[in-house]
Amino acid sequence: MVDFPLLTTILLTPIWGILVLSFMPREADKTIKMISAVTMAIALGLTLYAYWAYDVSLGGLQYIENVPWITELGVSYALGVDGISLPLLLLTMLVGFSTIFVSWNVEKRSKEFFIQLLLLVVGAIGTFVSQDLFIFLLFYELGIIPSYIMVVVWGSSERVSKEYAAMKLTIYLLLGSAFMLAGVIALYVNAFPAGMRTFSMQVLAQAHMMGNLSEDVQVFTFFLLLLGFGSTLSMWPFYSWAPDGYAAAPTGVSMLHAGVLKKIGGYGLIRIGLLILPLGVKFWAPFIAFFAVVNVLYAAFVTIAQKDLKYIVGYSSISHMGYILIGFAALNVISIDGAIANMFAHGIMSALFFAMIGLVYDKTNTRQVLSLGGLAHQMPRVATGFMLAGMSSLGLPGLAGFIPEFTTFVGAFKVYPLHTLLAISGIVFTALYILRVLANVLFGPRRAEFDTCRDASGVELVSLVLLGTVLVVVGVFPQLLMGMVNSGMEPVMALLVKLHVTPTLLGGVFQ
Amino acid sequence: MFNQYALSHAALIPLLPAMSFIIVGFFLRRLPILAATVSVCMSLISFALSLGVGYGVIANNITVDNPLIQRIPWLSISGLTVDMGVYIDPISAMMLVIVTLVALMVQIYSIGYMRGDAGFGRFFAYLSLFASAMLGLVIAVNFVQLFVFWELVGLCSYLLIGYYFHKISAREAAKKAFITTRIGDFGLLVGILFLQILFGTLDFQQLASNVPLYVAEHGTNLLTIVALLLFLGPIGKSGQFPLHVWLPDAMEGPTPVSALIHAATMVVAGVYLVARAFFLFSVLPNAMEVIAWIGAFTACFAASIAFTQRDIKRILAYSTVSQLGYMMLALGVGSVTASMFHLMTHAFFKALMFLAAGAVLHGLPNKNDIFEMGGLRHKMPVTFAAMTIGVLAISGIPPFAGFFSKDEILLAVSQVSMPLYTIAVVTSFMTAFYMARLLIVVFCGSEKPDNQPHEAPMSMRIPLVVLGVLAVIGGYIPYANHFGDWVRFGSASHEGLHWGIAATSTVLSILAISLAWYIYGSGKVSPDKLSRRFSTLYKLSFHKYYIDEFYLWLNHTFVDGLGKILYWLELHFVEGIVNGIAGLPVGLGDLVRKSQTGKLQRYGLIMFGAMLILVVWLVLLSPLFKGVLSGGDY
Amino acid sequence: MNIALLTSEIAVVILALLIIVFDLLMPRQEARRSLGYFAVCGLLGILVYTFNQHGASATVYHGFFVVDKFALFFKQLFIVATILTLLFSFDYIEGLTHNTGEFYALLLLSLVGMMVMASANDLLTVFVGLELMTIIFYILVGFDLRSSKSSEAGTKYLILGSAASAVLLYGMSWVYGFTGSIVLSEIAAHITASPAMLLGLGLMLAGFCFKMSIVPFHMWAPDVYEGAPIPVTAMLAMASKAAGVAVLLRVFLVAFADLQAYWLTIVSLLAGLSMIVGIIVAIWQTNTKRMLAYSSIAQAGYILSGLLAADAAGVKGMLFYAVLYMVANVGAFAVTTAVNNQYGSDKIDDLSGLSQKSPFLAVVMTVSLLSMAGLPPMAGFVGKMYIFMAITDKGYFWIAMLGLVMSMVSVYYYMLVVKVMYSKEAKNQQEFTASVSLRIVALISLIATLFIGIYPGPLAELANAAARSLW
Amino acid sequence: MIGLVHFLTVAAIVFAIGLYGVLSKRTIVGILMSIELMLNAVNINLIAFSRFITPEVLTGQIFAIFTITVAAAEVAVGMAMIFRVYYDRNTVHAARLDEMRW
Amino acid sequence: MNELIYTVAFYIFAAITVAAAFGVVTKSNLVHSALLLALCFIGVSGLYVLLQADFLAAVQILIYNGAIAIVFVLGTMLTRRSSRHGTNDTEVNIPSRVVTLVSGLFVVVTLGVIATTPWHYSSGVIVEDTPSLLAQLILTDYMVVMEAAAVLLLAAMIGAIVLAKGVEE
Repeated sequence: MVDFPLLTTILLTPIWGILVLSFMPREADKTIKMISAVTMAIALGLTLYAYWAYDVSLGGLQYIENVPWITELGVSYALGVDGISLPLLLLTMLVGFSTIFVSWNVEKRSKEFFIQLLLLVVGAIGTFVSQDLFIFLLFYELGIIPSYIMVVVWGSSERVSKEYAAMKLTIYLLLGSAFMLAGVIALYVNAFPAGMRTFSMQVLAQAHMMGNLSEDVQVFTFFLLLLGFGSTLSMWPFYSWAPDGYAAAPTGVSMLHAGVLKKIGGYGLIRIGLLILPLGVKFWAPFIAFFAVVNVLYAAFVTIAQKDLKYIVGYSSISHMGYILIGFAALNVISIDGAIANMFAHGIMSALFFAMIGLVYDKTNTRQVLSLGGLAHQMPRVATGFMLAGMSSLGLPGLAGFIPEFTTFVGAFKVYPLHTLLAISGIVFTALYILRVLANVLFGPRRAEFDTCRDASGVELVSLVLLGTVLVVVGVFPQLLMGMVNSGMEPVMALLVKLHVTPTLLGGVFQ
Repeated sequence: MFNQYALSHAALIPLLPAMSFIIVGFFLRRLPILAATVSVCMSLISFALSLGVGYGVIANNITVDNPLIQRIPWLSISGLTVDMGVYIDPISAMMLVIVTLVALMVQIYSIGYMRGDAGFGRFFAYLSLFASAMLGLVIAVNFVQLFVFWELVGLCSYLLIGYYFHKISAREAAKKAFITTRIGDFGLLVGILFLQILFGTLDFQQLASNVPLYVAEHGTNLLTIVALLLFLGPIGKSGQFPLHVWLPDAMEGPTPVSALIHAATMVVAGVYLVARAFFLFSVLPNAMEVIAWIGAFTACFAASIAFTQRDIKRILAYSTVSQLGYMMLALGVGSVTASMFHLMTHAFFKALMFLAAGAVLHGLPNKNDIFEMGGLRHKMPVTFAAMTIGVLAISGIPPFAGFFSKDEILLAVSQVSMPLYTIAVVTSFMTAFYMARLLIVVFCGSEKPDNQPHEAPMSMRIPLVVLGVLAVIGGYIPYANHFGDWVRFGSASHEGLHWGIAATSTVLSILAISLAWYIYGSGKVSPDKLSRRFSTLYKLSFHKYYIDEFYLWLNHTFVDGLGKILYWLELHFVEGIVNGIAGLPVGLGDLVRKSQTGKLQRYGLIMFGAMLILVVWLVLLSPLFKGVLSGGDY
Repeated sequence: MNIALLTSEIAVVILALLIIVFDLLMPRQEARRSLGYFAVCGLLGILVYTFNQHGASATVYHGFFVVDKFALFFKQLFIVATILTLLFSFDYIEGLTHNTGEFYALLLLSLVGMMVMASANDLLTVFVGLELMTIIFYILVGFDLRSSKSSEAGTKYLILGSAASAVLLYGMSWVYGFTGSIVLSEIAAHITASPAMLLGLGLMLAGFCFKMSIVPFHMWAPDVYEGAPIPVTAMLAMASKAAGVAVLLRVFLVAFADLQAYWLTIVSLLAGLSMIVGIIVAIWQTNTKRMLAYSSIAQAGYILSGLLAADAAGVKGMLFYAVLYMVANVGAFAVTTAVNNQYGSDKIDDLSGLSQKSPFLAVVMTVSLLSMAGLPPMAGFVGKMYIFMAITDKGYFWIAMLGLVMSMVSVYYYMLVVKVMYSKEAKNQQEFTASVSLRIVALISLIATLFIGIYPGPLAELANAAARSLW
Repeated sequence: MIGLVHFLTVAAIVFAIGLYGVLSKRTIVGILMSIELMLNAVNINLIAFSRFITPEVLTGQIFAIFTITVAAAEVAVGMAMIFRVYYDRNTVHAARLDEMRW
Repeated sequence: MNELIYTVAFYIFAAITVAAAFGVVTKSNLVHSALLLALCFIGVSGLYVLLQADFLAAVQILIYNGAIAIVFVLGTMLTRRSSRHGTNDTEVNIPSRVVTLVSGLFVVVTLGVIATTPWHYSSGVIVEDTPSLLAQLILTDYMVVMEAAAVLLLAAMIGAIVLAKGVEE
């Protein structure tokens, strides 16, 4: 069993799907969808197996595969997952699987659509399973161009035109990635002398231990990475692509972007930032914490002023990223545990949210909060989905969102009491806007104009049931997630101990 | 036997309703009878188990100092372990009984009250969920568990207030309830985090043993802040001033919900929390003082609003706020016993009154204004009796339940602070007055001609009777059975009635009832005239001191305003910068491409110009050239 | 005197002459496509033969002509570029002119010029090779006799190119004058930072930059690219530029290596400027060829920046990049040709609805453009990484930074093209046809771009060996 | 004593004049002539160097021969091109060749 | 004495060359320019003679004066009716002071370079029989170049024909 290349199989399954799809006739709409669904189902099943079979007590990287790839550069096709990446991989699969069904009603040029959708998923899978920076980069940008095309072709223009939004998303992310690439190059060149260079994340993580990376280099390099991953994660002030992008994108793309692709930023900060450049992280952590608070509050307030459902979720997801960031910035095991778990929880939640918005939009042809109302009458199932997502979003215990946020706060509060306090105050504003949305969209008097809208049924229910179940199950049994995440913290712990994280600002209070 | 089983399987008490929620919510939503049966059965078993637990507590001599605790790990990561578990001591056992009992009663009641409602199954699912969450809260072993269920009851409250979601008012009320309590939860969460940071644990038992040590070592300053933050939670949940505004609005929910959640159980969660965390509060005199004053003020303040309200449920709501203030006051002066006692009696009589009010509303659909009712005692005798018992109980007329508990509170207060005692007594007077007003206006006087009232069906009457009985005997029996020996903090305190205090409050209550009769019942004085005479006061009271308006204004001005400002900035400034940066290469590109004139000699010029610059640069760099220029020779 | 080393060049010349002869012998009205196939087959044979020359690193004629891995690498690059260009442009050329035979012959002769450049080891050979290539390109650019744009482009190229040649030549004369030799290695032996030497160096740099269309010596490129027939544009972009790179590398790294301190700064500025200008101006273009011209200016900047490393790693990056750039351009130009065959113009708008009419070509175009932009998993990404890693090693991190940022900006206008292909409706419902050979070329380009991007090892090794043979 | 420097000076001046001409002549023919001037300047340079720096190997002279050859080819192609332009637009003015720009 | 003649001859030829060149670029009449160009070439060939490059001098006269200058004259004649319609001289031409500045600066720099460079004068003997040495060199060492140049001439010829022939057929 050890020898079975599980991760490669997971990675290749959607790729096979893409290949098969490219040779399908364009008219075979149903078959195309079925193939996509089957592909993702297989991949999801394998991932679930991987998650189940992962030995939590052992921890560390498992399902390792390592094939030398470009030897002269020190690139190897190295795959492996640990407690940090496995939840995110699972997230990718869950959301990816759902998006297929959410996109079931795409009739126009469905072949192209599903090929690109799968490409997006492949990109995300690749980033999470690769243990080699080069392979990571290869997959990192894979999804951006398909996103562009999908937004432009299948998207919708509301406040801004879809062309504008798509371009903004693309260029923003790419510019961010340009800085990230520069950071990676700087890291690669500085980590080891010529001849011994490598892209292996594991080996690069040794560079710091060996004293190859001076603090200045780390600070500079991490700054570049921060620009890159920060914009992926929509860290303030690099977020402005997100709301427009989500708003213009077709539902499936919004789901994948907000749910999965965004998380690559957080993942990168931890995997590449923290594990490889700890001193750089330490230097920038106070800034990140500050930005995190701005993220939470600023975005929350902007959300309050929004009228379009997708913008609301868009800005709200920016706000939520603040929690991830502050968890990261606090640099202790609990908060980072929380941050990673939060990525998972937020991913599921925002995907569900977007899926529901998609359904509403499909059926009512509007996303404006003010022109909607009382949908719980006609669409109780959709309303349930909305409620689940909304409640998870505002951190209701019993749903996935709570424990990650709680652990984040526990961890961060020790280090940045003031920041965390402000961030926590965000939960009030989150409640405010989420409840407003729920109230205005779902509740209130029955409106005759929506009487023709049918409730979600058939394949439309897949995402609702799947993601909703995950929200609840993880909410009720958080150890399923947290145990996994925590098992990945071993290398982080060793680092953090070495870093002697000194609290800043009010942190001294507790000593 | 049974009590041993109940004790060891106390976890079932919340789990059974949870199961009922799942079954009803997912499978029986469209089958009202089955739904009701399932949830009532589950509640019944829960209730039985709770009784078993209660009995087991007494039988096994489980005291507050010697609780029975079961834990299973719920979350375990490096540096943070959170358990879920069962914490059984007399206080929680009492709560279990009360909650399951009221829940059971309300469910039975709802069978009749909600009959024919489209969302019948949904309603029962919510009720079950609520019962489950509330019970989970009660048996919490640590702050996280408490917080988890605390939030879940909040959710249920939200769902149930907004049950009639087609009504805009209900929808808004639900939202308001959630958000208002969320503000409190914010404090609670921060307080919990502080505790986690300070003590490294959130377990009640461990905290209880660590707090004194900490206080001895570090003093109380920081802890006081922490305690007050924690207290924000109860302020929100238990409708204390200034976060009380949601509770009256919460009456938009179906009346059984008001009875169960917004009178008997959920709203006392705050009180329960303070009692549960009393090991912390009790060592912090400053925090205690704040609690006491907030409680007292809330009690008096809410009573003064209840004076002029016309909506039957709102009056009851304000009275709930007021009574919760009492409980807080009792806690603030250090008497967990009094507070818990009052909590219990209050649960009985307030649930009773709400259910009675529900019966009234059931009989008179779409009428909420008490002044549109009147003379209902003939058509609705059972309801009338129930309401009367409730009013007498809340007014503290012996031997009804409220008398004993209120007396306990007044006694405890009087031993601590005279001003607080005065407020409490005045409040007691006011309570009796407005409750009597309600009773008189609704049930006495003449019938309104267009009203067609009818008595409630059997399923609704049974709970009335049961609760009515409890409201009568629920005070004396515990009192006689040394309630304070069990439900207490620290040493047992059981001093018996203080006749002076009891007499004072009783006399005042009777006076108040008489006054109410004089104004509203006798017909000798016109209430309208009175209200005109004291129009400023009347308006202030009627408009709830404009606090809602103030909050609304705050919300609109600051939250929405800030949102709008930031969004404006976002659109014009941030977007501007982004588009500006994006426009930079584009604009620059336009400029540069203008140099591409198509004229080849221009191209040549640029080319040769560049060549010249390049050459000059290189040549000037040459050391020889420099040497020659500076006069040296080579 | 080992004339065997010249075999490949001679073979190409013979091939060209044969084509001329056959062209004369064939009846007037008969289509000349067979000549094209003949040329392709011949070149394929020669390509195979060049692999035979590997391992033999030798110089002939007083060291004026060297056949080493570096030279072979470029020769193979040129030959492949020519083959692919020929393959995708049969239809186009036949529509373009009656002088098809001459066109093929001239193309092959210009190939000879490039091959000579790749092997040139002295200034004179460099110059003559360069002129051989350039002068033929003047003709080819103006080859579209029906189009006034073509003659305009030809004239501009001729005038500016000749002026640049004069400048280059003047520079060579100074270098020769100061060092007393025209052989690169001997120049290296006599070099000092004297004013005449630096003057010559500067003038030569300007001349080479003109050939490579480096800003600010790029002004000719957009107009010429736009006016020239597509295969010529393609060859200009791919091969002529690569030839410029080849001689630049040899001259600067063999002859002028000791003066690095003087020219590195300038090269870095030129490279940076090219990246910026090429990309920001490309944003405004509406003509596919002109857009590709600006893009090629930027690409030239990227390639040039590899020179900053001044070591084998940098050169490896440049060679690698030259190949992938060629591959990507082949794809882009093939699609442009197909569209031009259809609509008779090269507007970006003509690509409308391509994803519907020919999804395959749309994908090829997209992948090619994105490869130029340097997005993974396309080859361009790896190429950029090679170059930037090499120069970061030498402290030119800011160029790497600038390059990466600008490459992402460049995605902006590539995306505009992609948008047109994917979201705009086609102009008409006419069936889209493209010849088999064109499709094959497109497929080759697609596969090669992706393959190099995902598994760059083999090509990198080749480039590495070639780069090392310079030292 | 007339030496290398003098010849180089003449060449430099002629080259600069050619450069001037390239930028200022109005017709393509004129520009082409100016380019010829530049090439001649180069040749003077080459031959002067050949005479004074490498008198025994004549490298410069050989270089000059090839320069002349190339110049001839250039002129031939150039004139042909000029005829094309003239045929197309009835003008040989450099400034009229601005169909393509920006 | 010999030296004086040499000097005088140099200055004469230099003057002819520079003056004629100057005329070429400043005369607005193209035919005049072409003739002056021929004169300039003659001056240059004189300089070649002074540089003891007799063969080159001959080649210069033959090719430049005999071929190139003639081609120019012909070309000028043929395109003489060139329409100036639509050309606006003030708009089109680069201000001459800019051009002068560029050229002037270039001369200054070059002269500076000439003056400051330490030339490695050779004391070697000047080859007497240049043509035969040239022939030998071209056919041996410079054979590749020679072949390339031959190909170049062939290509230029084909190209010139194709271009000049036009599309009439």
